[in-house]
Amino acid sequence: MAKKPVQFRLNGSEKAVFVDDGQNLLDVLRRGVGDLTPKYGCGQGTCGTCTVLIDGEPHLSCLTLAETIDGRQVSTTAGLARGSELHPLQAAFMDGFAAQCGYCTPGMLMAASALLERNPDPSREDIVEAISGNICRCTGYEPIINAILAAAKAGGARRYG
Amino acid sequence: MSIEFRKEYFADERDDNLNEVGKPTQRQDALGHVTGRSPYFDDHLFDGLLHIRCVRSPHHHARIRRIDTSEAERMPGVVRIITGKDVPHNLNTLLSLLDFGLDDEPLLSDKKVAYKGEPVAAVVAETERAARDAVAKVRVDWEELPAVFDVEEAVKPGAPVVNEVYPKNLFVYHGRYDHQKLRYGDVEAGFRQADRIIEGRYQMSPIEQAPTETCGAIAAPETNDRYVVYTSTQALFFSLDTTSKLLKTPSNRLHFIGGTVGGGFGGKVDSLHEPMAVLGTMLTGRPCKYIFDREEEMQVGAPRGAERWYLKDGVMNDGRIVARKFVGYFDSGAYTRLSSYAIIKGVGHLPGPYTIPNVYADVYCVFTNRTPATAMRGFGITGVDFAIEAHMDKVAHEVGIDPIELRILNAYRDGDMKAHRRLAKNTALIECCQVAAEKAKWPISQAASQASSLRDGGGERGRLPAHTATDQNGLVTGFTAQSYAKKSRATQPSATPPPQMARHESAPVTPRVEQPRPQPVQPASAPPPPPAATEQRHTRFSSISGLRRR
Amino acid sequence: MPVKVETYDRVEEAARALSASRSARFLGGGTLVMRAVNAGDQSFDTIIRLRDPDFRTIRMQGDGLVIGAGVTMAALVANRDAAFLATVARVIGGPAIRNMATVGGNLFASGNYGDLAVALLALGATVQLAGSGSRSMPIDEFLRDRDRDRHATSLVQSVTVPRPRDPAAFRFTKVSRVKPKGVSLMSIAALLPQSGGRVQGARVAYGAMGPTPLRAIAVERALEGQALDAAAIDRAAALAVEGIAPPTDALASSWYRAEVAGVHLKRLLAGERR
Amino acid sequence: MAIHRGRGFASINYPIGMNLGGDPSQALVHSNPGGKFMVALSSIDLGQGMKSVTRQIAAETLGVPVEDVYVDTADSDTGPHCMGSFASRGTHRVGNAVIQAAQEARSVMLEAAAEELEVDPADLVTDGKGNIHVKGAPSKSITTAEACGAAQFKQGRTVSGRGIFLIPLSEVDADTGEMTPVSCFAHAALIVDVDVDDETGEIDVIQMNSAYELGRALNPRLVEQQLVGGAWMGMSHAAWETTEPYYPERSHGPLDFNTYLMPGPGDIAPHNIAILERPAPDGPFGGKGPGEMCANPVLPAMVNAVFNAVGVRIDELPITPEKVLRGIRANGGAQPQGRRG
Repeated sequence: MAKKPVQFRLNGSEKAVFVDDGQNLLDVLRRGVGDLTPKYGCGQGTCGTCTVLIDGEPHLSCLTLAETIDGRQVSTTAGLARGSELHPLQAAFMDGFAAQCGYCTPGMLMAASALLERNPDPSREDIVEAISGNICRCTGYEPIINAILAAAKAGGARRYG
Repeated sequence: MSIEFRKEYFADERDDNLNEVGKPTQRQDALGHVTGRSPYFDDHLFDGLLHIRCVRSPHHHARIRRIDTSEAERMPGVVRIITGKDVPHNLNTLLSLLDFGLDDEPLLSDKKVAYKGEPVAAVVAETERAARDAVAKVRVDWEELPAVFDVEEAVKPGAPVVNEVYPKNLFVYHGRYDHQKLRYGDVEAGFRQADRIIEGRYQMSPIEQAPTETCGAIAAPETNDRYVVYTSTQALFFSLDTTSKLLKTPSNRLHFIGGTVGGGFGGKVDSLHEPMAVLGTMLTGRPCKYIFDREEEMQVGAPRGAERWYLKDGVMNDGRIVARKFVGYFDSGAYTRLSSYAIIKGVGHLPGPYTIPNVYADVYCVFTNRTPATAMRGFGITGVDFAIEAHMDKVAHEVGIDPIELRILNAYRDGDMKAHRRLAKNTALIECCQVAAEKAKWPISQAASQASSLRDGGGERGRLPAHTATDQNGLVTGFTAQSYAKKSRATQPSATPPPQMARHESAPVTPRVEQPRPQPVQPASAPPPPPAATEQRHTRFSSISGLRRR
Repeated sequence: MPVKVETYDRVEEAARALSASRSARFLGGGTLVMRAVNAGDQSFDTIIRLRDPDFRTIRMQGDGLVIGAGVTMAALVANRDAAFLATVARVIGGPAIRNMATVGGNLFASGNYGDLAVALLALGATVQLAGSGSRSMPIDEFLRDRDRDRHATSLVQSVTVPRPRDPAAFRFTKVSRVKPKGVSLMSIAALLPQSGGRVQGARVAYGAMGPTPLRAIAVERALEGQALDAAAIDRAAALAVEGIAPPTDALASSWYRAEVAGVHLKRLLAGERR
Repeated sequence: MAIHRGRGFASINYPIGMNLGGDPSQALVHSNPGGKFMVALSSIDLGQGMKSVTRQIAAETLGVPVEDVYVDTADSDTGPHCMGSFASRGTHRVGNAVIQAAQEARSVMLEAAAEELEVDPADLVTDGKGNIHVKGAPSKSITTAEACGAAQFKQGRTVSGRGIFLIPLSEVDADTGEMTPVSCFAHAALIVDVDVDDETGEIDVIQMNSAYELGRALNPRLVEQQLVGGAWMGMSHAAWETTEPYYPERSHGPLDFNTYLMPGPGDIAPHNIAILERPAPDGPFGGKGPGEMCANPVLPAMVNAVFNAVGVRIDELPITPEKVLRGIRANGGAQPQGRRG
């Protein structure tokens, strides 16, 4: 099976990988370039744990044909913190105890960061809408919603990658 | 959303001035979670990783005439196809580790399947896609068998036999009965004495644990002829020992690593993935990953099983419940897994947190042609609590008494005798009822709001019933009791003291096994106190644990 | 068999490749095709991908809007000319799905999906197919024949939607079990143009009430020529499932769908928002 | 159309730990020469907070700041045996094992400190901030780092400890069910308010008020996580979830999160929680384990609320709009049962 070269920017740095036909972006990020922050939850587009930003907008990496990202910008949770300085969303998720098992957290953070980039002062309803494609089985969502509200107050709209 | 700590309750039983305990300390794993760096089992990369996918039964119940893997073996990327004959010890039951229950489930069936989705072969391939493609090429010659899905149908004479190890489709308890019994007092006498009888039937649905991370494991060859296994298990040594048994491999050749898991809720105890991944590695010499996809997690991964409960209460006009009878059916699916255990747990929980002088239960672990059930949050309790509390509401309505007042009236209190014949202590149901009512501004009577778990228990309520009606219904033959929970003739539950007492005189905590105490006064000598260490232990425990009153 | 990806820059080329192979699927936003790839779907071995930018444009054409099949739900929500469809596109999936799922793909969605197609059916859209058999057809016809495999090898290029003259004449509701973003237990779209206080040219469509989005013909007839008053609405609601056999699925039984279709229809027609 | 508000109540208790006992857990604690401690377990953190609660328990017992302790979970080569993370046994069983191990390590640390200070170890106390001093004489003190360093490099002592907790397996009488299930119980009572649409059978959860008694809240934020998330799961079990929507028929089983229904972020309702703490005599610092029981009262409270709202008893879970609607039809219409509070 022929491999195809794909070049893209991941969290601001240039990546070049060879992908298989039919391979999805989640698999390429995790096994191809070793960014393990997006998680596999369903491969069906129904859980949101693999959410990444492509050109700043949330996408499901499990449903993204890897070769279609050639020349595009991909952002993941690995690019949220600036060195050891956490993104306001990450800090708010910690302060608000918004993660339990932590598995949905990277997807939630990406969905939330896309929201705050677009809307730095979201209402509770806006937040509910923004995370509506992301399943959390532990928290009951309330701590996550509150953390995103807190991050917005703390100036969560910081652009990265 | 609001949360408040009602420190005024039971304040004299606590020391609230500890250094670390009771503090809202940040989680040790929080930074890893928010940076996406917490290492779940699948976050370990291996060069040359192979992928395992299973061939699954499309039928609910069928005999396997033949499995033809020849075409699949020729598919590109296929490294190996595994069938039942490749599994060194292809029969297990999870709780055999506790000597409870008979081996009844193969890792890969080669004779028959008893539920839709049961695995009969596994493909090990270079990519997940190649494994899936090859799975589609495995040909199985099936002979479909009649299936049974309803628990009460399954126990009727002539029903299809789901699980050959238990030909009546019922698990066998203590080598004696086809159900677990609870007999306390005489319910029939209680019903005769009652002003009214209130009955109900309750059905709990099968439920998926649905952790966001699906179940899985990666095995790889390690140096020194060992295998390292990264796993999502909820019980590391359960999975390790199960793997050791199925693969006839000494446990010290297995190195299991886990502990950071993307949710479990009970669904990651079954240890299906670890043995398969290690077997794949043994047969290929390469790292192997076996993980459920979401579809498998939803329908092949074991759910919280369905339960059906029949309740019958004898109630006085003032709301006192004088007799309660349960008949329960746990839908175990095709194999035992953990349902057998959940039933004993559920029976130990009856009749709920209430003091009722006559209690009876017959609870059955039934095999049907569906996905085997397993543990889930509240295992053995959630279903029957639904039944009990829905029933309590019915009783309150029919008797015409406020539902909260009915609970408080019947609530167990310190010193009361429970139906499993141990005294209640450390109870707090009444206080919970009162505080919940207060928060919701639900008015309750003065008597109810002044009741206390600490008062008015014991005495008459602490006595064992003068007479208990017993029977031998459901007696089975051909089974012997295993060591698990085996009734010995000795009066002490255990002849040997627990290991930590033997080893450490300064043990901070004594496991306090409840004992039947026909005369409920102060807790007497808890078994088995090591001589002379008692006083010191209490002191230590108090100072370290912050407990003030014993 | 491993999947092969073929990428084309022009819609005609992609259409030709698609029609040349029974085992090829066209990749829209990936929400259907990539899910099938991930699940190891053995019914196709080739993915046809198109990079034509025209495929993702929205333009006005007379009274209608020509929406490229590759336009995403998010793009539809963001387009001012398509405001009447934004209420529909906005309730499809979460934000990530809306950034991916396309108008063309929605025409092929089945089961609890395909809400946009329901709206397009009510609006009387036409579907443009590309390739050698390039042609247009009413969406009714397209959906009727969709699952008979007549178009499995056709590439949907665009959809032309007449814009309702009175925006209030178009209504849409989605009944779901999960807030804010469950899939459809049912969706209802209604186009109720009025002339002189009477409904003229009613089109009412359901989603998740059959194998494809379908028209509620009896309801349309009952409304035709009527004033939208309580009596007319009741009469129409009583005929909500006339000639329709709703499916049973994981979300609801056929019985339940039949029982509540009239309730939701009535609420939609009466303008009650719950 | 009418919307009917209803209130339902349920109260429960919950057994802590594996039924009948017989479920051991072990812990190993050791310090490095700098007085920093490591707890080695084979127990699992599923998100419930195993790593965090055992860390606090170890720090409390050792008498050192929590920052001086890290917990390593689940490596079978280094972590001693644990039965597993289930049956609400983690806090209770593992917590007790950690106490025992930490106590042993602490006593070695105090012996080392005593030797350095030339006092009787029985006279020493820790201040929880990294210092060990003579009771009543804070100036006569040594840091835990110095004590552990001395133990390692001067005295040749291992500042370490082993712990196990085992409740011996109870027998069960086959004829009466007599047994010792567990040693302690947690408790809860919960009131839920719902709105029921009598034309569609749809229900909305409006709010929950609850009281949970859980021994001791070893970490109030972890407790809050469990209770808030657990009540959500209870609500989900009550009115959304099933793998077999037409049980016992096997058809139409959901295969993804779109058809396996759970309440979304738009379905959640305010939940006002009160926490009561009656320490378990044999719990670590009195702790019980709130993880499982928090979901349980919600299921019956929800069906009871539906009855209060429209007079329909839902005896089969989940409470689907269809079951509610069929009940209303069977009763000839909604029959509200009257307001409570």
